[in-house]
Amino acid sequence: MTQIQPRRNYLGALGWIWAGNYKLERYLYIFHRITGLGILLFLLLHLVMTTVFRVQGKEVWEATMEVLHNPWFKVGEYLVVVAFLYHALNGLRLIIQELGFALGRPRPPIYPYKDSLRRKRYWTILIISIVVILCVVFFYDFIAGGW
Amino acid sequence: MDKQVVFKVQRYEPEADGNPHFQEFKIPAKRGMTILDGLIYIKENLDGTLAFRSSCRMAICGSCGMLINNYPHLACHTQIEELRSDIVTVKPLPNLPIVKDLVVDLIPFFNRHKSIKPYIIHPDTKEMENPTAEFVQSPQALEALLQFTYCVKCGICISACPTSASDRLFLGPQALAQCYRYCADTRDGGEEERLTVVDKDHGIWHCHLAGACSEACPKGLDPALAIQLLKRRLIIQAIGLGRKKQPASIVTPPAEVKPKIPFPEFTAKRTE
Amino acid sequence: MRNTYLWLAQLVTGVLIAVLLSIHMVLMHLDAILSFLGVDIKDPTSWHSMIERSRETLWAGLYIALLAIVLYHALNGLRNIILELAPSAATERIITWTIIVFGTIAFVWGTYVPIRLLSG
Amino acid sequence: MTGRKHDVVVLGSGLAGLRAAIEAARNPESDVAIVSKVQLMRSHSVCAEGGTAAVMQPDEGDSFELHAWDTVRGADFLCDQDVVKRFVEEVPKEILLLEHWGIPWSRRSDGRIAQRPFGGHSYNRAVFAADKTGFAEMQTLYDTLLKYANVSRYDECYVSSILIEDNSFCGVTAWNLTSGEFILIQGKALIIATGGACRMFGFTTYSLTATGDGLAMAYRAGLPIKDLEFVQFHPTGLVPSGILITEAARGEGGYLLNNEGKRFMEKYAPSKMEVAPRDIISRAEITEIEEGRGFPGPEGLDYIHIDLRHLGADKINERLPMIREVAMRFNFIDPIYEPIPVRPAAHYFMGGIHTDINGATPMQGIWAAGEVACVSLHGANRLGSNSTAECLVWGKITGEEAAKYAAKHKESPPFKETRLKEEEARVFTRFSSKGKESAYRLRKELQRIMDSQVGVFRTGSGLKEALDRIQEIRQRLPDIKVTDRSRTYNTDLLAALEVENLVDLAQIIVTGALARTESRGAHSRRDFPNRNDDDWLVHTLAHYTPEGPRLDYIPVTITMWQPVERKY
Ligand SMILES: Cc1cc2nc3c(=O)[nH]c(=O)nc-3n(C[C@H](O)[C@H](O)[C@H](O)COP(=O)(O)OP(=O)(O)OC[C@H]3O[C@@H](n4cnc5c(N)ncnc54)[C@H](O)[C@@H]3O)c2cc1C
Ligand code: HEM
Ligand code: SF4
Ligand code: F3S
Ligand code: FES
Repeated sequence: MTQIQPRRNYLGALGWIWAGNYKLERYLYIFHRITGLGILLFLLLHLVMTTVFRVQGKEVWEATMEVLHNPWFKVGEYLVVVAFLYHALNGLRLIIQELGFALGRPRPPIYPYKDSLRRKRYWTILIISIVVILCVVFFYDFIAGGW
Repeated sequence: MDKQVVFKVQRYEPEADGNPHFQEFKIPAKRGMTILDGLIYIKENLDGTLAFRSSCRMAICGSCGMLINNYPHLACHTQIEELRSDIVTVKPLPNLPIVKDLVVDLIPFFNRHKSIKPYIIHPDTKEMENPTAEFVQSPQALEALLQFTYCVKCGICISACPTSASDRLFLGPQALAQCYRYCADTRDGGEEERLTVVDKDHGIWHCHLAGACSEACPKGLDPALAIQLLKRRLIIQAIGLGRKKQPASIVTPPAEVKPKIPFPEFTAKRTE
Repeated sequence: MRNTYLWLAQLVTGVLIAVLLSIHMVLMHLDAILSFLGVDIKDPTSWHSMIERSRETLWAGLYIALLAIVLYHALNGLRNIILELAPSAATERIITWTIIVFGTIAFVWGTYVPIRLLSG
Repeated sequence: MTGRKHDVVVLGSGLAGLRAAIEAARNPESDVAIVSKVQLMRSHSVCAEGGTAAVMQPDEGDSFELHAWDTVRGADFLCDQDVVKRFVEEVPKEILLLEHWGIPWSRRSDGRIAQRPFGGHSYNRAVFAADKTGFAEMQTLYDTLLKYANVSRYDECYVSSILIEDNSFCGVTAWNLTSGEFILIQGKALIIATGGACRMFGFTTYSLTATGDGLAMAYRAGLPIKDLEFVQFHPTGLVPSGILITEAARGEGGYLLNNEGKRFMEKYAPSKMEVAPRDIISRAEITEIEEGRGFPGPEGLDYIHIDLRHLGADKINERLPMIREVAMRFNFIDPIYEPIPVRPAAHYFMGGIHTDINGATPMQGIWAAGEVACVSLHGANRLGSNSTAECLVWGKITGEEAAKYAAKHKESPPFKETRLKEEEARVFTRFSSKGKESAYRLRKELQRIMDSQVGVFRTGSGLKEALDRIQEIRQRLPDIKVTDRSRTYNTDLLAALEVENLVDLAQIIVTGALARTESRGAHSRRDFPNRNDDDWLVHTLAHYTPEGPRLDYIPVTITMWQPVERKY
């Protein structure tokens, strides 16, 4: 008799984004990943820009800056700022919590169960509100700076 | 709550060589009926070929984990009523290979649990082989690990964890939490051995605190917390602040002995 | 302990980036708000102020450090993500080396130019 | 596949099986195999809740003698007293071993192991881990077993028969559910630890997988079965699911109330009240219900209440967390605010495979331990928390004995290839897809008859009727229809095989019960309400014959106490 192999059933990278009806932290995680990669992309572009255009001299540089003041680039830049803010603040939370702080102590579970992350949800709420506030501040700046 | 509920069950027959597909069953649901009861009803009355695991039907053996309406849970621990829907989709747990229908292969998962040395490692081997007295452990010390001993090894956290979704080699929340459980035990002296196991590629650092494991765990464990506490131990060791733990010692015999409680009266006691 | 050190570095660089990049971002983008608060930093993106900054050792040093730190942080993060796709051990090694080489090139590229301008 | 030859084969991975496997594996020479029809740590033993009895505090008033006396009196004197003596002396060592292996025993504030009161014990003797004692023990044993490299595990292998040649063991045949293979596992020594068979009752605390396969297999292989008519009914099975509300709920101070709100136990066992032995409380409950002081329940499951409200939220959450979870989850009742509906549920088989004090069966190379065995420790009624203790003690003893035996015998006994083929054919081709009977329906019929006639109270006429019905069900067995024709994880076929086992065992129970014309412990006949020590202070032995069990009797060993009237 030939041996039947169990069928593979991994969700794969899709499972990072959505695997079920989960709540907040699961999505904070994937946003952290997406923003991280997003800023990385920006960093590379930024690097190319600030070097390539710089070596070509003052005219080219100023022409580029002119282009960059175009509203569409501004919006892109704004998104990078938001992503960065989110990644930075959530990153700080991760650093604190992954070192085992601000999660509480393990206690015997009492039905109905509440895990530590849910008990400490005000952390995540805090981050989200700070991000929102800072976004508004930046947004103001974009408007004041002229689109 | 007497009503008809439709169960959409994912079927997969390995010997027929087909692909997983859904089959629908209509079930009369009563108040107090669990998903497992529903599946048993299907098996006994509608289609005997349906395969699923179950044993204790009281949420303690860990056999019946499955994906119910896109949320992993124990079938015997989910009331049909609380789903508040007339259609229930039941699928095998993701991130684990499927054997048949709702049965998944957990052997690799057990092996990962085994790899973190889930047993007490104590330097005093003589005492370990032939105990003379109990180790002292305060209720507070017990509390620090108690919840992690409640793990029923159901694999639900694996199907919730995003890292496990793509990384087949990832140790997974269950094994990591058990690693913490044994390291945190005051009776244990095997922390160093265990830390080298979790600190490797596809090890503990691929946990990004997504927290889905804690959210989904049907027994109220908080593997996410255990993993972070374990990370703290690793970092402390890495920057050289770790102190070697002294495993607990046995109780000293009590100074005074209370009198035996009086023996109840009975008839003729024979001499031996 | 290798992985632990890698992550520890990720953590430390994360904190450093938070500090350094905040300074950078505030200077670059919050000029309106800063001037509202009474601090005038002129137009930060103009050619003049940029060259000015890259001539000052403090600023230049800061930017070079920031670049190194960010590159480590981001590329190590990227590597972690790729490793989670569970490739074979061989591909894993290739990935690691590609990332190291890429990082070095990016770092040299990003520092060479400012230094040339500095001396030029 | 190779390597299917082992020294010691352990059948079943409950508490007894795991403990035996560890003990055998502690001898690094021996090659141990552990076979279970579920994954190793899923065995029924995880359901055990309340505690494990052991004399842990001899310095504070407890003594071996007292534990022994409680056990003997609880057993209604049908136990072998030399066995009891050995038992009480061995358990504390097992508790300490488990403690060293990392079990989370609940602790007192001074760091020592805590103990709680339990039914029929005259000292707070049950060592416990909240209300998940069996679960904690199982996990600890399972984890510890992982330490040993000389153990091969066969998860989800359904053992279909025990092969015996010339009165000595030579192997077992097993069907690997996940891969579909049918295999032979050869060995020099066998330890049977396959647990009880309470699933023949409809209202039971037992897991769905507790179908007594090992017991039936051993019976068919020619091993005598002892005292099977003694079936314990636990006073507090949750209505309607049968999930156990642990005895610890009463040990911690819960009240049993009838519909007048009265603690009715003061009528039946005034000195012990709710912590009297189980047979007494179960009878009291049924009497209350029959006399109209119960609550009407679904499908005839009338019930009474167990009330924990006065214990307070803290104590319930600390000591009985699972009870609360179960009540809330399955009955939508929070025990902190409401009483829980309960009634007696089939809970334990005092009887089992006949063994001597070492757990050895009459066959060469076969041992039995745990619930499947009957070393005659529990007699006619088991005390709460004595059975997990028994599993540990005889798990250890048999593990040790079997390893010793295997070391002495160099060669595994020869066996005929053809028997494997025959057995394979028997398992897979016996039931066709064209049959007319449903295994599930037959099981339900069996359960109905057992529930109604072989319950807490029995009568001669009821038992006779039950015997006839069982005989009839037996005749319908070959006509079972198995729709699933595959070999991988065919639970349809499994159910059919299990029903067959249940029916065989039910027949032994009823035959034994019909013959025993007295009331003793858990066996309570309405037509013979008194204990009869002159005629019936004997163990029943049932031997297999194709027509049905043949009974004979052996005497009870009495070394310390002569029987006296049993009063609480
Ligand atoms: C709800 C509940 C609560 C309890 N609470 C307590 C308590 O508080 N204190 C106490 O002392 N006792 C208690 N008991 C009793 C005690 O749990 C059992 O007597 C004990 O666990 C039996 O253990 P075991 O090892 O003999 O068998 P089990 O745990 O039943 O194990 C049987 C094993 O045999 C295997 N098996 C069966 N058939 C086959 C086959 N054909 N092929 C292969 N493998 C097979 C099974 O897979 C399983 O691994 C309780 C029982 C119940 C039901
Ligand atoms: C502002 C300061 C920053 C902080 C505090 C920070 C913090 C962190 C932390 C703690 C992690 C690890 C998360 C984990 O795996 O658990 C991380 C991952 C990562 N970071 Fe940052 N970071 C910062 C800035 C940046 C920047 C500027 C970039 C890109 C250029 C970046 C790119 C990444 C990437 C790609 C990852 C991997 C993401 C993942 O594995 O999911 N980070 N960051
Ligand atoms: S940690 Fe929870 S979800 Fe994971 S295996 Fe254990 S009990 Fe299941
Ligand atoms: S879900 Fe996975 S990422 Fe970590 S916190 Fe849990 S293990
Ligand atoms: S059947 Fe045991 S956990 Fe569901």
